[in-house]
Amino acid sequence: MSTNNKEIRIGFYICHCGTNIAGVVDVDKIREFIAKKDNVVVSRNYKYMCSDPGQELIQKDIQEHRLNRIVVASCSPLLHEKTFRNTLEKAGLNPFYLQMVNVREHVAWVHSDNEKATEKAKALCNAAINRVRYNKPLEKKRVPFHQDVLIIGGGIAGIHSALILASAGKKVYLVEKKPTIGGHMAMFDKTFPTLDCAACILTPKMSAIKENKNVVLWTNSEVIKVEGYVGNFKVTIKRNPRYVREDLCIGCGQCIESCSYKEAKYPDEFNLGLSKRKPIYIPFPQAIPNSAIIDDKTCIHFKMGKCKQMCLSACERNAIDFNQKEELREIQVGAIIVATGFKIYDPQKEPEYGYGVYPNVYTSLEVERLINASGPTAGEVILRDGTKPKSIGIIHCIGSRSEKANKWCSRVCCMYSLKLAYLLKKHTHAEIYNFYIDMRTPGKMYEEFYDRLLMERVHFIRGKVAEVTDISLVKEEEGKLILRVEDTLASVIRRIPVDMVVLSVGLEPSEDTQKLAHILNIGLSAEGFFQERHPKLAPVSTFSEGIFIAGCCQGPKDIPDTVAQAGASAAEAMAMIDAGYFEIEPITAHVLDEFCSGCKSCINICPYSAISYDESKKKVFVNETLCKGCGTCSATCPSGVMKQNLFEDDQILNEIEGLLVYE
Amino acid sequence: MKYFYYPGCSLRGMGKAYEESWLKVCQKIGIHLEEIEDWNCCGSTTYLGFDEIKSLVLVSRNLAMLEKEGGSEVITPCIACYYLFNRTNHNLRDYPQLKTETNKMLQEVGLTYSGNVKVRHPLDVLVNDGWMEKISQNIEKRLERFKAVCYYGCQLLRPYCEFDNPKNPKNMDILVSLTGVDVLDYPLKTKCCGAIITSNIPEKGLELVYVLLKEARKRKADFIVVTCPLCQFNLEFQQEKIMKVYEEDVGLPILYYTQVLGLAMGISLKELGITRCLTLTPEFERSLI
Amino acid sequence: MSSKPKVAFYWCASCGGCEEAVVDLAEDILEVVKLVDIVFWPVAMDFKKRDVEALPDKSINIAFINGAIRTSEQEEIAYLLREKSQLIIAFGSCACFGGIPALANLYSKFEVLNDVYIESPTVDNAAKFLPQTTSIDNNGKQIELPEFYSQVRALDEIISVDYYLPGCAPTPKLIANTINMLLGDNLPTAGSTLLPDIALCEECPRKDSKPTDLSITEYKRICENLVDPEKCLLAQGFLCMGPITRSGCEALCIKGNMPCTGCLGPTSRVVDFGAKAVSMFASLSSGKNEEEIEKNYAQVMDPVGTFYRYHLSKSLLRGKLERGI
Amino acid sequence: MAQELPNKSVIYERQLDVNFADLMQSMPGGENLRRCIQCGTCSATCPFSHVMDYTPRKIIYLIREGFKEEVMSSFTPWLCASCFSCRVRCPKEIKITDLMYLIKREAIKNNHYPPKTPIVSLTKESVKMIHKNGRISEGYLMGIVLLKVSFLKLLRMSGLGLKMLLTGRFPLIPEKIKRHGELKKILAFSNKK
Amino acid sequence: MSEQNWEPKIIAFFCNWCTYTAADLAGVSKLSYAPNVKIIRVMCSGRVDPQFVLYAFANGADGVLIGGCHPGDCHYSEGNYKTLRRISLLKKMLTQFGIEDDRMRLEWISGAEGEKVKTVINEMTENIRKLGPLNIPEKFITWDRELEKRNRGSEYKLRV
Repeated sequence: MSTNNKEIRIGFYICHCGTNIAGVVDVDKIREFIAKKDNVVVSRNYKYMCSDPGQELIQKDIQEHRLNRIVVASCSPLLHEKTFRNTLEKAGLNPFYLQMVNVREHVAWVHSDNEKATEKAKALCNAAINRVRYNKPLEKKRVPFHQDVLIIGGGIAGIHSALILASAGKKVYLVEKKPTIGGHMAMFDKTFPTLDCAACILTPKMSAIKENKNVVLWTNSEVIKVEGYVGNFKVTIKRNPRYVREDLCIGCGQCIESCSYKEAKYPDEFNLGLSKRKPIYIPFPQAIPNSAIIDDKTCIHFKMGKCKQMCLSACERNAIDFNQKEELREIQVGAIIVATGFKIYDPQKEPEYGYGVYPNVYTSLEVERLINASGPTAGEVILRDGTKPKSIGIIHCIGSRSEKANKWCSRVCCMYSLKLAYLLKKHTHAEIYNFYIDMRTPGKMYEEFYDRLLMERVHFIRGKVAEVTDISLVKEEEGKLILRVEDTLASVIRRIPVDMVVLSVGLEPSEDTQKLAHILNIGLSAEGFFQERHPKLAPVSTFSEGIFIAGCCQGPKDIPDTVAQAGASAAEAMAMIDAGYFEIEPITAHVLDEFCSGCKSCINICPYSAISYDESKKKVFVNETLCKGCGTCSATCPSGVMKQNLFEDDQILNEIEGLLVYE
Repeated sequence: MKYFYYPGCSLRGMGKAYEESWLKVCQKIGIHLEEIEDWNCCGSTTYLGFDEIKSLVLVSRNLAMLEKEGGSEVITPCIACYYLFNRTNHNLRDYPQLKTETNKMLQEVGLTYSGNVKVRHPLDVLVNDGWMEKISQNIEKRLERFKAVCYYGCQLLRPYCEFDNPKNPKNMDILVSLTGVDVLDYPLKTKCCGAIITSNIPEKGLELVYVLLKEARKRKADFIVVTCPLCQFNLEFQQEKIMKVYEEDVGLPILYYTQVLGLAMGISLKELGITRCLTLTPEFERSLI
Repeated sequence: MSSKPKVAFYWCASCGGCEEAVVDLAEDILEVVKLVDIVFWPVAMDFKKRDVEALPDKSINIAFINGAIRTSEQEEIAYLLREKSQLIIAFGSCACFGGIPALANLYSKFEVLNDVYIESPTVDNAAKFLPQTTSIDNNGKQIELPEFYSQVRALDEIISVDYYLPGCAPTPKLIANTINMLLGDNLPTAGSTLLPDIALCEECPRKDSKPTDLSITEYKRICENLVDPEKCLLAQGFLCMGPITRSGCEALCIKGNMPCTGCLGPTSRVVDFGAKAVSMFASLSSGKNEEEIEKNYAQVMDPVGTFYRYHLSKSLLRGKLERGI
Repeated sequence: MAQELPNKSVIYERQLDVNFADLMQSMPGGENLRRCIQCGTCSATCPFSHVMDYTPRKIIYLIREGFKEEVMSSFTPWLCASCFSCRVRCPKEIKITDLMYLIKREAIKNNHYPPKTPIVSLTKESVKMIHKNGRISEGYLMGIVLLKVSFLKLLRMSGLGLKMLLTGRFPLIPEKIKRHGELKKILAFSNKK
Repeated sequence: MSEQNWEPKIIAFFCNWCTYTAADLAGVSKLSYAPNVKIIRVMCSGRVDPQFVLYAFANGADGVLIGGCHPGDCHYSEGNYKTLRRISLLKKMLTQFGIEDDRMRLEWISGAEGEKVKTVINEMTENIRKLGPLNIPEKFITWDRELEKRNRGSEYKLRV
């Protein structure tokens, strides 16, 4: 078979990747083994092939030894194929004469038996040498990069990303599942360690979203389908009906007042059920969009079909529209930022802590609302029976650091528990007990905040409470919630009666994470958060090019880190967009015209209708701009005339042979 | 319906009444029990403090004999036996080395054990094998005048319990309710009574029993229903002392759930072993008839 | 000695149809005979092996060998002809790919012999004799007989072949063309198949009736269904091998309202005829889930027989893997 | 009651047994021992932790650091009621109850346990009885144990014994299995090893 | 090759978007699995030509694993359906050749399912180990020994 007449001169390089590869795979052995292969002119191993000196090594060899094929055995081609293609290009060689061998992700990192790993690496390298002989020079293809960006999730991360992109003049679609943006941060009272008010710093940014002409805000909406690839995503978004026209509603609240329900009856989501709302409501005063919404599950009109519809007549602007239906919108974007946040651990999974049993056991998020001046009690910390707590126990690590719940440390609980301790103390002057396992305060001014709390005469008891109970053993415990705990520093068992228990619940992936991962085809790490491309060097990228992640959907983190990631995502998306085009792999199919019999078998196979039949020539042809390079036609073509670049039959067949037959 | 049955030592000793009432109930509703022939003691948790392998062997001998008879399930009413049997299965499964060694020993007398016999408790069988209807059909006098709390104890629920929610078990409540008894909410139902300690070093464990009794009294229970012979004994035998130490009347009769079922089925107190109860006051006895 | 090119014909494991095809040249054969000197043609003329052995090496210009190699005798003659000939032509599908005889590679040698000599209903062999490699002739002398091999092999598995002319049998027109070509001055590249390297659809008279959105919901068998004489057979659901098979036969079978069975073999770019056939037919299936797909394939009773009718010797797997001796 | 670490002197490394934790970890049930994060959930949930000299959490810590002497002479394992509360609550899935059995086994094997512990006697006597009869008769067992621990106590408890006897819950003839030679043979085999 | 030292040789074709990514994820997550599967990257499982499968078997593979996106999730709409269709028919044919069903496996593994890569690879390795070696190249040599007896060994080699 023809391999471009010219003599084939292969250079082989195996990377140590520090000890990542070399610690498992015997790189010297592989280098020696490959050196003996036909056409191999140079065979080397090197500490870091992707480093500048590593790449320069290849370039120098190409020039000195007139190499015309390069095989690099290192990490996944999905990570560094581009890097090494550039290396070839810089040395004047067509970049597609490169073949990579994935000896890190597919060998060193997954096998512990060094001998077997080396043997596997040998086979993989041999296959690449076999294959690269059949590689052909190809032209890179550029496709224009769509300039718009989709941001999924309207919490602080999504808001921040959106504003950065919008200020750079990019059109941003901000899609939020809930009726308002703001996310968890909007529910908080103060933020640690500075204790500035969450609303004061968040609401201006929320309004900015509304004001910004470059931001298209779709609340009450969900992404349901994503097609295409980087630069050219086609996204389908489902907009659930609000039954109130956002463009007309000014949030005056007349409709709410006139609702057939005289009293608010349904648990208010924003206040976590600590207060009630009507079927028509505005989530909270600063909600964006500041528009009412009708909950069709509780509204009489939707439930029974008959209602006087007082709201309809109360609205002077005729904003209420009971006929709204869910709509599907299709948009084109170049990049996607996922900022879907987190959900809190459900403490009912551990009935020992009495959440849902004893009314005075609260989650930390509920306490945020209780303390909040615009919360259900207008900032007054009172228990469900209206009394003020005189003693409060804050139990850390609920749902965190446990094989039974979530294995990870949720990173923010220590700090927010300190914050809540401080605020509760200020609000109630109660005796406050913090029960912690380890106090984790890494962060600027965080340790200092802990120090401040120690001086506030808050109790810090090192030990995890095992149980919250109302069964008293001594008189002073009667009517209280008793916390039994080992004070591990004093090595004694203590029973501490309190009026109120705060469970510092951990953070976990939000409900739809898995579904969304599926839709976007991005990975999840073991704990169920979105997987970043690299934990250190690519913390906001994913393995799907053009899709970025920011905030707690990547893992628990506090507001400063979330905002930093949001900014990073926006910048990385912008860098891609501003390049204006995106280079795609020239992996398209083409027909060996002369030999096509016009059997038409391939036409219906193509998912992109890129293949058509030329009636005059009675043969098929491929429209390469439509072709996305799946190669299905090539596998189908019964007479082998449909070729997929970079994945030609002889390339793959030789790779197969190389994996099985060596030495 | 036939089940293999392992009574265990306690049901022949201080838990005699448990076996008596259990057998009566089975007879009444048509459960046929086949006792494992020449069964030996499971060793209970005490033996675990002596030798791991031998404790596995003790249990395995019984189950190997059962397997030889073609059985694949066994009912163990005593909760200590229930735990030990389950533990044996788990350890044989989790540690292949232990399984090999255990079987080596059993082979001395021509036995082998697979580790797969399913261990059942009456609370599992009665509720999950469809016997509740049979029970209801056999109720002759409903015990509506009584209030009671159900107390499950430890080893039935921890660490192995596959048939009920170990943090909030329901099966005994359900069964006792069938008799018309008003089963009260009892948050202490999974707590430890400290039996093994209390019965040996009484001064250490009084408090546990006191709290259990006090809470039941507070809730106006007429008696406590239990499932463990050791709990039954412990809760009974400490009462006198507790009332002295705490100067508080917290005395309550302690009955097995099988006794309650039997009572409602019209079986006599004597047949159900209720007369063996240490806390059986004449008034209570009268109220039962 | 005549200066005319010397030509040999030999017949290995085949039905004899290829020999018929030569004879089928009819009057044209006389033209051929005029041009060449036939030195070996056991089926038609009385030559002995020793006559060939007596010839100097490479003295035969062209040897046409048809049939696959199944016995040691065929192997021996193939070697002999290779020594004595300048060009060897694998003539017909059996010589090229193993042909129909190669389907026996799904069975062991014993199964084949047992079936032919013992089990077959028309056989009277009470003593259950099977062919032997030695025997005693009428004079009491021990003679050696050819060995029946465990495999059916294509000719090029035994000797190197210069040109291939597949076909079951090659059409008279193809034979005539080939002979003319070989007698001419411009010989094609060594090792090539003397047929266009393009699939049969190219010359199929029904090509235009094939839709571009072909999707098959049911594969039909020709013996059970009526055939539309105008429409593309594949579009009707028949397993027509035309798209996989070389052209050159002028679609004779299709003109006779029969689907192509693939006797001319694959084009040069295909490694394994049957695998490619599977790939194409499966790609055209309309099934969306496993159940539908299985239903789709219900009528494909004998995939190997269907997709490798002529090619089993040259398939990547060569035959059934476990079949004893 | 609580026996504290000797806090009058510095503990030198040579006083500790560096292999103790490995030994415990190598036995079935001890696997997760080193994963302990010292949260104290076990002690907080343990019904007897308040009367133990070392809480379960501390026992795990002492094992990990090689305080073998302190562990072996601690009352803690002998006060464990096998209620498994700790076992099901431990966030790191340490089988704490099994760990207590491990310690008890070590103690009985090496005759190394705190003095006058009734449960030690109970264990020893019950094992003896099982080996002899194949079954346990609780009445006898308790009698023997009490006799060993304190004759006075036995006298005090005799009222109870009588009651149990009267209600037929302490049978007069100890139960015995039929083929107890078989059991002996099996158990003897393990001793050979 | 001695039976004792024999290790299953499995060739895998993983689609670039889902399964290959998942295998990378398994690597990044440092999941440990059997070293017997060697992965070839294709853009879509639809590229897998039955010829590749037979070629792998013919060259000594004991098993072939094909990994694609879940139905409905294919990066290329429905390349994976085509794979399913091909593999079903191919399996039917392989049975006739005497190749067991378990030697060819088609799995849907999304980019998020690193753990599944591990399970599937380990399972497949164990299944093949149970089936034993297929070892076609050696079979071919055995078959051709009848020719070698006459010292006229053919130079039969696989064509590419």
